[in-house]
Amino acid sequence: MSAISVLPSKKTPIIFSVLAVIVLVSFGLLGNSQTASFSLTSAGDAFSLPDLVFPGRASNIVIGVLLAALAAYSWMLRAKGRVLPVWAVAVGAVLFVLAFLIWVVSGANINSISLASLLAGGVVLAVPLVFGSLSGVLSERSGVVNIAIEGQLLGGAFTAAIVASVTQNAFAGLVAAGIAGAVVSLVLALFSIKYLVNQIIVGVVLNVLVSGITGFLFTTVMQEDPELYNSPVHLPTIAIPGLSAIPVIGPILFKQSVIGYLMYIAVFLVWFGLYKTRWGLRVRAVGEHPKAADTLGIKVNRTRFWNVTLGGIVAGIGGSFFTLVAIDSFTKEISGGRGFIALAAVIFGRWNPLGAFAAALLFGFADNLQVMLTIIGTPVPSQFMAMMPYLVTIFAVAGLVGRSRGPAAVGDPYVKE
Amino acid sequence: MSEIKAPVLPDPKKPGNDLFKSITQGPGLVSVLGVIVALVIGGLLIAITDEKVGEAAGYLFARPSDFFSALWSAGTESYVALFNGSIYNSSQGFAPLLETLTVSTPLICAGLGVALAFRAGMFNIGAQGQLIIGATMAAYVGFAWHLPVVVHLLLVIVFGLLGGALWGGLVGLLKARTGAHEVILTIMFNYVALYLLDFLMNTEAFRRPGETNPISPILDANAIFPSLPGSRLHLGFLMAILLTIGVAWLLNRSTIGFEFRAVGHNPDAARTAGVNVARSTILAMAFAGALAGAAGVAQVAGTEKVLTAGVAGSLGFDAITVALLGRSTPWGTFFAGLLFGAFRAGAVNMQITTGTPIDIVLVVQSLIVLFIAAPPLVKAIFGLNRKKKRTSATESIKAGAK
Amino acid sequence: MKLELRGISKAFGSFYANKDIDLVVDDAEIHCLLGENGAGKSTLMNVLYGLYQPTEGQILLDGKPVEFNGPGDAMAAGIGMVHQHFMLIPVFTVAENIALGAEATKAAGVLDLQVTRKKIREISDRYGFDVDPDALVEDLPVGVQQRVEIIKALVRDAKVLILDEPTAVLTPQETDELLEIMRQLKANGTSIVFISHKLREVRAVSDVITVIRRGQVIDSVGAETSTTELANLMVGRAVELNLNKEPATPGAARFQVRELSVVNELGATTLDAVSFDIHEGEILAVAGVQGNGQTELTEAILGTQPVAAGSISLDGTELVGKSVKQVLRSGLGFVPEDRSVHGLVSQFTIEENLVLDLYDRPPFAKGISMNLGEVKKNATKQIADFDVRTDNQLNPASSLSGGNQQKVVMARELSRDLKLFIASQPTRGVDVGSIEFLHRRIVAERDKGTPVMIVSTELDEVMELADRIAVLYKGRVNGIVPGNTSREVLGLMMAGVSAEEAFAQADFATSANEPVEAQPVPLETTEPTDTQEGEAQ
Amino acid sequence: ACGAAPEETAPKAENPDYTGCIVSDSGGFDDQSFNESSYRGLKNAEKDLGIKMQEAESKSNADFATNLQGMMNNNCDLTVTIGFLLGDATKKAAEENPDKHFAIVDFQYDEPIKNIKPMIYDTAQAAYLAGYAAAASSETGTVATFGGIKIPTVTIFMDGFADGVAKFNEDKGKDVKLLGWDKDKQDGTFTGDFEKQDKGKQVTSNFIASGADVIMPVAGPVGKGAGAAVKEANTGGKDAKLVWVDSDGYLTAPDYKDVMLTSVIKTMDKAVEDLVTADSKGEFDSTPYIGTLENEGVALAPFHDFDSKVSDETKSEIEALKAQIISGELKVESPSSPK
Ligand SMILES: Nc1ncnc2c1ncn2[C@@H]1O[C@H](COP(=O)(O)OP(=O)(O)OP(=O)(O)O)[C@@H](O)[C@H]1O
Ligand SMILES: Nc1ncnc2c1ncn2[C@@H]1O[C@H](COP(=O)(O)OP(=O)(O)OP(=O)(O)O)[C@@H](O)[C@H]1O
Ligand SMILES: [Mg+2]
Ligand SMILES: [Mg+2]
Repeated sequence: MSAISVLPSKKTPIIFSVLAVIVLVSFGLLGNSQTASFSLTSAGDAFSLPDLVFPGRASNIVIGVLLAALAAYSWMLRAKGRVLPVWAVAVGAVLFVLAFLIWVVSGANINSISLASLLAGGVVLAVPLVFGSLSGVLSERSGVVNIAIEGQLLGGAFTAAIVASVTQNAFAGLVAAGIAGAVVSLVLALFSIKYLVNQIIVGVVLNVLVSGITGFLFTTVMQEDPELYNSPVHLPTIAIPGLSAIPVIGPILFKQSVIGYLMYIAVFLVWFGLYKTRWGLRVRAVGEHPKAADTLGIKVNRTRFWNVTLGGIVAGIGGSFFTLVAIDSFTKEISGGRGFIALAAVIFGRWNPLGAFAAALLFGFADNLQVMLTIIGTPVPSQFMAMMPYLVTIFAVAGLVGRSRGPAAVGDPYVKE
Repeated sequence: MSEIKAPVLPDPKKPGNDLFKSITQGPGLVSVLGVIVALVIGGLLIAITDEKVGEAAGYLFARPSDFFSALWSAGTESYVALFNGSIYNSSQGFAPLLETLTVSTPLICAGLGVALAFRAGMFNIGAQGQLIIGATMAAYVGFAWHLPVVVHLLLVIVFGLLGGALWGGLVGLLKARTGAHEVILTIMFNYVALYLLDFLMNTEAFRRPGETNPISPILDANAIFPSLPGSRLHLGFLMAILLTIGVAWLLNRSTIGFEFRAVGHNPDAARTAGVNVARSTILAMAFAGALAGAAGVAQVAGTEKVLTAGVAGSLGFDAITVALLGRSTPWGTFFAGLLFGAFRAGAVNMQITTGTPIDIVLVVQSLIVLFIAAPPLVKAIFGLNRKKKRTSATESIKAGAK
Repeated sequence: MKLELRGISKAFGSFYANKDIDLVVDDAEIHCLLGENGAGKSTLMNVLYGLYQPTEGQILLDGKPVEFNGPGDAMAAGIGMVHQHFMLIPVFTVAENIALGAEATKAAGVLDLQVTRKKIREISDRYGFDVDPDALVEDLPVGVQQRVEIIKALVRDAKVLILDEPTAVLTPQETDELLEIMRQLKANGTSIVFISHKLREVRAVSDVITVIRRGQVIDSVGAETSTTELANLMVGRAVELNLNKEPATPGAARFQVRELSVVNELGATTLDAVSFDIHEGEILAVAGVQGNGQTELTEAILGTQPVAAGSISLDGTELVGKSVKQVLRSGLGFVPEDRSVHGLVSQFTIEENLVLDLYDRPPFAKGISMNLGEVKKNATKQIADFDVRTDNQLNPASSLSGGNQQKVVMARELSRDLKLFIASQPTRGVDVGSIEFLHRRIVAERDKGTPVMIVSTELDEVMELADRIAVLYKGRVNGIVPGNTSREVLGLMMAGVSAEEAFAQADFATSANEPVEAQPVPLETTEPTDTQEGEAQ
Repeated sequence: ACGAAPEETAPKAENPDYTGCIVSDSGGFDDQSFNESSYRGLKNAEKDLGIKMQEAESKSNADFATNLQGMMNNNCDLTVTIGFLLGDATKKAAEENPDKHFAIVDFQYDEPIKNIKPMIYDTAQAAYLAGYAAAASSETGTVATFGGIKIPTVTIFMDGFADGVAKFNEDKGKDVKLLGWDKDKQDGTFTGDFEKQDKGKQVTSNFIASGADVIMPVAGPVGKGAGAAVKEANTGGKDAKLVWVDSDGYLTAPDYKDVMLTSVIKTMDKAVEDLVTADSKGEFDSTPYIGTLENEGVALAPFHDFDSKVSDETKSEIEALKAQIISGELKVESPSSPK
C-alpha cells in the first residue's frame, strides 16, 4: 500500500561484499588446508557416487573470489538502478553455504560428512514443522492468527499415541490425531470467530491448555499402563522399489512413512487449493478483505471457521508424526516448541504453502547440520552450534527475504452491523 | 426541519480500542460472571479428576450421596486451597497475598513489555529472550561487581533494563532496516538468548566458585531488592508499579507514546505526519525489551537472587497472555499480572494441600482467561443481551427476485 | 425493476443515521441521492444492499417485500452496488476480483478464470471499458478500479445498480465516460441509484433527485432544478456556489522547485526535471490526469519520496534531504491525497487526529510531555470552526463520514501558521456546502500571504481556486497557464498537447468561445509574474 | 459404576504420624530420570512403611521456595528435593526449620548443613564400565553418546563413558572412536532440552550413519528417541545397541529391551527409601550419601538379552575394573565428580 518508493537498496550488494570478505579471509586464507569430503551415497543405494572432496583453503579462496565477483556485479547493477536477479542471489547463498561447509568440515576432527544423511535427516526434522506451518497458512490465509499450532501438534501426538495403542491400529491413530487437531482448532475458531476473543489470546491459552490436559492425562492414564495406552503401533515406512535406491534423493522422496508422503501431498494440495480453486480464492479473499468478500455473498465467518478447523486437522496429523513415526511413545511436551518454529515458517514463507515448506526445510537442514557438525567435532562450543538454525533463520529473513506482507485482515474479527 | 439527531452517550476514551474492543465491551459484571463460569467449569474438572470422586463414582448407584459430596468437596477444597495460597489463610494471615505480589512482579513487567510493543503495532513473542538477557546482565553486575549500597542495586537495574533493551532493540533495528517480521525475529532471538545463557552458565565467569553446576553466585546483598521481613515480597514490586505508571504516562501522555500508537495503527499516516517510523519501531522494541529486562531484574535481584538457565521459566510466554488479557493497557496488564500471580501462588498450594495435579491448575487457569476474554460467550450463557432473531428471509427473497 | 423503500430507519446505538425514509426508484430510472456529508446516504444504501439490517422498515422489489440477511441475498435479488470505498481485494487480479463469489469452475472446484476473462472482455467491449483482466487491482489507477467494480455488478446481472459517489475519484473524462455508461445501462433497463456531491453531473444524468438531510428525506425533485436550489435544499440554507475570490496579489517567489526528478523503485522516472515557483499570496493548481506524477511531486516535497535530482526550497531553505518532521516544522501544511491512508489514523480519536502532526509542538507538548488539555481545547475549537459533524470528539476518526474526515485533515493543517500550504484533492468526497467552506479557507490562507499549491484532478476545483495552473503530463510540467484558462485548453494539455498547441486548437475548435484570456507561461519563470503579463515570449 | 460401597474405615498405617515429602525440579515426576526415580523411592516408602506422603512438582524456579514453604506448612518430617537448582531454596528452608529434616538429590553444599543430607552419585564409575563394555561390544569400532543439556549430572555420565572407552583402547591396543563427547574440551553433542525426542532420534541416526553402533543417550525421555533410531537402523540391517542411563532400561524402557546392551544405574529410589526408613526410626544424619559402585548407589545393569553376546572375557574384565574402582586402585575422574 505504501506508495513510497526508494532507489534499489544497498542491502544486497553490502551483504554480498561482506560474505565475500568472510569467505575469502576467514574461510579461505585463514582456513584449514585439509580437505573436506562430502559423501553422497548411503547404504542401500542402487549405485554409488564418488565422494566430493574439496581442498579446504584453496576451494574457499576460489569461492571467495566468485562471491566477490557477484558483489561487484551487484554494485554495478545498483549503480544502474537495478537489482540482482533472484537466481544470482540464490547462487550466492549456495556458494556461501558451500564455503561454510568446506570450512567447518576441513577444520573438524573428522573431515568428512554425509551429505545424503544431512539432507534426509533435515527432511525428517522438518516434517512436523511443515504440517504445522500448513496449518498456520490455512488459518491465517482466512484471517485467523494461529498461535495454537504448538497445541495442535501436541494434541495430535498425544491422541495418535493413545488411539494407536488401544486400537492397535496406526491408521486409527492417524485419523484420531487429525480429529484431535481439529478439536483444538474448533476451540480457536469458536472463541475467536463467534465470541470475538482476541485470536492471539486464544492461541496462547490453547497451547497452555493442551499442554495441561495432555500432561495430566499422561501422568494419570498413560503412565498407569503404558503397555496398553502408550505403545502405539507404528505407521510403516514404504520404500518405492527402485526409486528409493537413487542416491541422495531416493530416501528423501521415495522412502518415507505414510506421513512423509502425506506431507508432500499436503503441501501440493494446499498450494493447489489456495491458488487454483474456487475454495482457495474465497479463502484468500476472506483473509484479505472480509467485507469485500461479504459484499459478494461469501460467508466470511463460516469460511474462517472451516479453514481453521482444516488447519487443525493438518497440524494434528503432523503431530502424529512424533508418536506414529518418529518415536515409540508419547511424553510430555513432545512437540518441544516446534509450533512456534512452524509459525515463523509461515511468515518466512510469506503465507504461501510452498514458501512455508521451503522455510521449514531450511530450518530442518540447519538443525540437522548443526548436529552433524557437533558429531564430527568443531571448535565452536556446542551452545553456539545449537543456535545455528535460529541464526540462519534470522539471517535469511533479515538478509535475504525482508518484508513479508501477510493477509491484510489477519487478526481482525469480522463483525457485521 | 426539526432537529432529529439523537443524543448519544459519550464513550469513555478507549485506548487501543480497535484491537481490543471485543474484550473491552464487557463491563465489570460480565467479567465477574466470566470468572464464575470458569471457576465452575474448572471446579468440575478438578472434581472429575479427583481420586475420591472417581472412587465414589465407582459405586455411584450404591451410595450416590458419596459421589456428590465428594464432587462438591473436591471442587470447593481446591478453590479454598487456591485462595489460601494466594490471598489469605488462617495460619499465615495475608502472607500468601505478599507471595502473590512477588510472583506477579516479573509477570507485570514482562507483560508491560508485550503490551507496549503491541500498542506500537508489533507482536513481541520475545519477552522470554529479552528477560533472559536482562537477567543475565543484571545478575552479572550483581554478583561480579561489589559496590556500595543503593548504587549497586541501581546499576543492577540499569544493566538489566539495558540488556533487555539491547535484545529487543536489535529486533526493532532488524525490522526497521530490513523489514524482517518481528514474530520470526523474536522467536529466533528467544532461542539464541537461551543458548547464550546456557553457554555463559558453563563459563567460569558465571559459575559459582567451587561449583560445577551451572548456577551463579548469589548476588551481593547490596545488589538485591530489600524485601519485606518474613516474606519474599521485595521492592521489585514497587518497580513494577512505577513501571506501570511510567508506561501509562508514556503511552497516553507523551509524544513518544503518541508516535508509538500512531505507527502501530497506521505507519503511512504516521510517516506523513513527520514521525520517524524506523526510529519509533526501534525505540518501541527497545522499551519493550527493557520492560522484559526489568522482569529479569525482578527475578535475579528479587525472587531468586541467583542466575540459572531456567531464570525465565515460562514468564515470557505468560506475559503474552497477561498483556492481552489486560487489553494491552498498562493498568489492565498490571491487574492481569496480579491475577496470574495469584493463580501461580495459589496453584502451588492447591497442588500440595489437595493433590490437584499442577497440570490441571494450568487447565483451569487457561479456562478462566478464555472466559474473562469472551464477554459475548458469557452473555450468551446468562442469556444477557439476546438479539431478536430475524426470521429467515430466503423465501421472500426468492419471491422478490425476478 | 422497481425498488421501494418504506419507512426505513437505521440506528447505530441511539443515533439514527436514517429515519423513516421512503424512496421509490422506478424501472430504468436514474435516481440520485443528494445530501451533505453524513446525511446517511451510504447507510441507506448499505441497508438496501443487505450489509446493514434496518432497525425498522421494509424493502420492496417489484412490489414484493424482501428481506436481506446479507449482500448475497441482495445480489441474488438483482441488486448490485459500487461502494464509496471500493470493495476490491488489492492483491487479486481483476479477473479474480470479478470471479469471486460467482466463480466459474472446472471439475472439482478448479477455477476457470478463462470464462471470467471472456465475460470481462464482453462487458468491456459493450461499454467501452479498457480493463486488463490479469492486472493486479492494487496496481490500477482508481478510475480503472471503479470500472472493475461496475463490471463486478454487471457480471452478476444487476437490475438495480447502486453507485455510491462513483465520481469522487474520477477524472473529468472518466466521469463523462461513466455518465455515458449509466445512460446505456438505463437504456438496457437497469435502474440506478446514484450518489454524488457534484451537482453538475447529478443534473446531467438523473431522472429524479431525492435530497436527504440528517437522515431524513427532504424532498424529491426533477433534474431541471437549478444547482443553487439543489444546494440550498441539501444544506438547508443559501449556499454561494461561486467563490468570487479576490484576484491574487502575488509577492515574491517564496517556494521554488528546480529540476526535480524522482525515480521509483523499479527505476522508472516518475518526475522528470520539474520546475516551478509559487509566490507569496498565490494559489498554484497542479492539474493533470491522475498518475502523471502528482503523488510523487507532493511526496517529494514532504520528504517521503526520495529525490533523484533537483532542489526544493522554501524561503531560501533547501528542503531536499530534510526529514518529514523538519519539512513540516519549516512551515508546510500538507493535505495528502488519500486521507484514510496518509491523512488520518482512523483508530485515533478525532482529538488526536487534529494534532497528528502537531503533537510534539507547543502548546500540545512540552518536551516529551503532552498537554492533553490543550489537545482537547484545540479539538473543540477546530470542530466548531470547520463544522465537523460528530457527537463526540473522543470518537475514533473512523466513525466520521468521508467528508467530515476530510474536514478534520484540513482543519489540522490550516490550524497553524504556515509558510506553504499543499493540498491534494482538498475536497474529495466533500459536499457542496463544505466545499464552499473549505475553498474559502484555502483562499483565506492565500490572502494571508501563504503560497498555496493545490493538486486536483477536479477541473472545476482547479479553475475555481487557481491563480495559475501547472499541468503535469507524464512526470513533466506541460506548461503553466493562467488561472482562467478554459476547460478545453486544460483538457488538451492534460492529454499531452503543448500549451501553445492547446490554445491554438481550442481557439480553432470553438471560435465562438470567449477570446483567449491567457497565454502559456514559460516554464522557467523565476520572477514574480503577474498572470496577466505572463505572455509567451 | 455399580460396585459396592466400601466400609468406612480409616486407612491402615504403621507410621501415620510421619510425613515424607518430595519437591521436584521443573522436570516433574515423570522425567524418566532423577525426579522419577526419587519419587519412586518415596512412593515405595509410603507403601512399605505406611507413612504419609506429600508431593509438589515445580513448573519453574519460582515455585521452589513456594513449594518448600508449602511442605513446611504441611509439617513434613523429611523433605526430599531434587537437583542443584533447589540447593539455595532447600538451604533456606532448612535454616528456617532447624527441627525438620531434608535431603537433596544430586547436589552437595560446600559447607555441610546439619539438617540436610546431600545424596550424590559418582556416576562416572558406572559409566566407565559401560564405556568399556560398549567399546568391547562395538563391531564398527565407533561408539557414541549425547546429552540433553550440558550440566554436570549429564556430563559425568559422558566423562565416565569416554574414560571407559579409552581404557578399552589402551588395554586392547584398539582404536574405538567415541563420537559426541570430547572429555578434554568438555563439549559435545546435545539435543538442547529433555523434550524433543525426535531430535534425539535424528541425533542417534546421525551417529549410526557416522558408523557408531553403541549409543548412550543421557537425556531423560529423549533417550527414547535414541531407542527408536536404533530399532529403525536395525530393521535396516544395522546392528546397533543402546546403553540406557539412570535406571535399568531393560525394565523401565521395555520397548528397547532387544537393543539394550546395558544401563548405567543410579539407584536413587533405593537410597531415598532407605533414607526415609532411617529417618522414620529417628536415625537421620547429614553426612552426604555418595552413591558409588561400592555401595551400589551406582551400578552397571545386567546385560540381560545380551548376556550371551558379551564375551566372558569382557565380563571378567569389567568385574576386574569394578573391583579396582571399588578398591580405589583405579580412579575414575570427572570434573563433575562429587568432591
Ligand atoms: N458503523 C457506524 N457506527 C456509528 N455511526 C455510523 C456508522 N456508520 C455511519 N455512521 C454515522 O452515520 C451517519 C451517516 O453516515 P453515512 O456514511 O451514511 O453518510 P453519507 O451520507 O454517506 O456521507 P458522505 O457523503 O460523507 O459519504 C454519519 O453521522 C456517520 O458518522
Ligand atoms: N512502473 C512504471 N514504469 C514506467 N513508468 C511509470 C511506472 N510507474 C509510474 N510511471 C509513470 O510515472 C508517472 C507518475 O506515476 P504515478 O502513478 O505515481 O502518478 P500519480 O500522479 O502519483 O498518480 P496516482 O495519484 O494515481 O498514484 C506517470 O507518467 C507514469 O506513467
Ligand atoms: Mg457516503
Ligand atoms: Mg501515484
